[in-house]
Amino acid sequence: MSDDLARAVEAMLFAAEAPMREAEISAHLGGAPVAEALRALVADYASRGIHLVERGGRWHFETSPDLAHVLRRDREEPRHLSRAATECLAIVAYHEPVSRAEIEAIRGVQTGRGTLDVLLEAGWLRIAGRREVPGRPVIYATTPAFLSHFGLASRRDLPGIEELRAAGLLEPVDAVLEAAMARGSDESAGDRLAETGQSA
Amino acid sequence: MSDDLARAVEAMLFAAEAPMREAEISAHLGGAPVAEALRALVADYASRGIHLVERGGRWHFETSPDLAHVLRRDREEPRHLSRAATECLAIVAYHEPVSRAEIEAIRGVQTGRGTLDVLLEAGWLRIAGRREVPGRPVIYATTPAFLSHFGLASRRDLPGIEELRAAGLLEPVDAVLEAAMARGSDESAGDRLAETGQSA
Amino acid sequence: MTAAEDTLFFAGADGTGEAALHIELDGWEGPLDLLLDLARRQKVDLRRISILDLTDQYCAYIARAVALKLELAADYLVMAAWLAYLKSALLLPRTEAEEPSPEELALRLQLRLQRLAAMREAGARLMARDRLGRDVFARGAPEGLRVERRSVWECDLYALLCAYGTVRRRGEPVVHCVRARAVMPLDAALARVAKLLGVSPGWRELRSFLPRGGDWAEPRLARSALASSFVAALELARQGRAEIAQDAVFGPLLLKARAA
Repeated sequence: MSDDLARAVEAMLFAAEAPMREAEISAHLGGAPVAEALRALVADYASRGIHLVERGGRWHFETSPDLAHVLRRDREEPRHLSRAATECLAIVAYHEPVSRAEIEAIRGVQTGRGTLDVLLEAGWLRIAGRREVPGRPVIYATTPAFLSHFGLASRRDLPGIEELRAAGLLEPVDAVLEAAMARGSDESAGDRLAETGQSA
Repeated sequence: MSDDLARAVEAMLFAAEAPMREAEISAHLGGAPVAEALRALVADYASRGIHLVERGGRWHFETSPDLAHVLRRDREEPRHLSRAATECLAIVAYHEPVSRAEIEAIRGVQTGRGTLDVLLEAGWLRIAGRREVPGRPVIYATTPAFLSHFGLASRRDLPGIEELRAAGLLEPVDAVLEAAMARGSDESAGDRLAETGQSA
Repeated sequence: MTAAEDTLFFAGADGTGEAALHIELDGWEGPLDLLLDLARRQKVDLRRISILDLTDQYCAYIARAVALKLELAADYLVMAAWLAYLKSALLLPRTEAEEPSPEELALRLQLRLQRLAAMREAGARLMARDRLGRDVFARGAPEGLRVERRSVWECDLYALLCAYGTVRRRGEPVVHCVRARAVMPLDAALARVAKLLGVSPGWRELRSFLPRGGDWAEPRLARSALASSFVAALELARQGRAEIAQDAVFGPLLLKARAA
């Protein structure tokens, strides 16, 4: 392109901080008529990644609408699920469908709205309707994405209460800890007890 | 132009708020190699009112320099740099990294703290660490913003830097002096002294 | 340089000379700056400049400034003195082993002027370039690129089951069972020791007062009996009903009823 006027219009619209009226552009260029230059530029840019457009009588450059996606970049950030959210998820998985009030009753702690939102956003919970009781609370259930993330064929694969107990997951923390400690320091604990016996 | 990658690069650089490294551009486009697209765009825009330029490894669009007179109107002139600041900037740019003492040795005058501050604040200089000599003085270097402000692709483009280097004018006086004295009284030195003698 | 020249050789040409000189001195950033200006006036390559001429010009300039009673910064005067010394050294016959030689000093000054001139030139060329924001312009209103962060939540089945276990445990009513531990209460020990003391005339070891057999064989109970009996013995001694003796450290504690 060698048309100096069009080049000047092009540079001006590029550097402008706001869209410009044709008259403003012309005034900046000593009153030269710029309609022709604008038309030429629109044609020049028609197939590029940038378009020259007129909106409400003002001209500006903008990126081509079909490229909106390249101007936005998604970045995935792995984050650990909070303990509260993990507990809520577990409760829904074992008791679904449940309302928030029921989750709170089981957890024994208030559950922030944000906690359930995180699980909905993660795609692991869904809203499964409303419970037909006074207040019609929303009830939650797990999703197929939940099953596949945790490697479960169905909810029936979740270990039952007895299995959890057998795995030590239901024992009070103290008891589990003590057992672990005793196992961990067998011989030294034995020594210590023998000693105590003697000194008595 | 129908190359989708070039269109995407074009739109991205157009929309970006700051110059972008080739690697950043590529990352936004899912890691696609963009060197070819950048080259094509530079060529596309070479004769337009906007140019695609590389400054210190970062790419951005800017208006063509020959249109300065059209665009400069009613824009504020960027703050006028004092002579001291201009000299400091030149010394850092041509000698970087340098300490304040080294700047002062060349200028033959103390450099007020404010002079360097102005350049640091303008974003043209940065503190580039400390020189590992007694006193560990802070050393200064230029920034990518310096290169883009002065339209330099890299420090190699500093005006006359090759000639200055060839003439030994970027070396400390002591180093050059030693070499000159070692050569003894070659003809030029002889001439000079003869001249000096005459003029006395 | 013409403007500087005018002011330098003002010689009262336009009656404003004094003020001009004063302003001009403010304008020079130190002696080196002034020297460079004077050197430029020689209109020769800095490499061919005459140090002697330069010295004369500088000293003349400073002398004039002093005559006008302008305040001169000390470093201008120091430079003047140094240049006068340099000139004398260059003109006088060489003295032996003078370090550094006057030629070296002259060369050093010349090199410094070259470097300053080079940087001044470079600065001017830099400032004359097409500058962003003055001659060339970046996009006025960029849309900006957005990076949207999306959280990918991490949790595994084990963590899920542990969490459920925690919830269930929390839900269970907490029952604290405090098992009564078999001990010998102090009252019982007191009664027992007092009774046994009453029926035995001489010294007896504390341990012989302890009950034996049956439940008392259990170590923890035996220990409790020993501790309580010891405290009982101390109490009886305090009341003046018993005497306690121990012959050696950690030796057996002996107990005897005290004649009332």
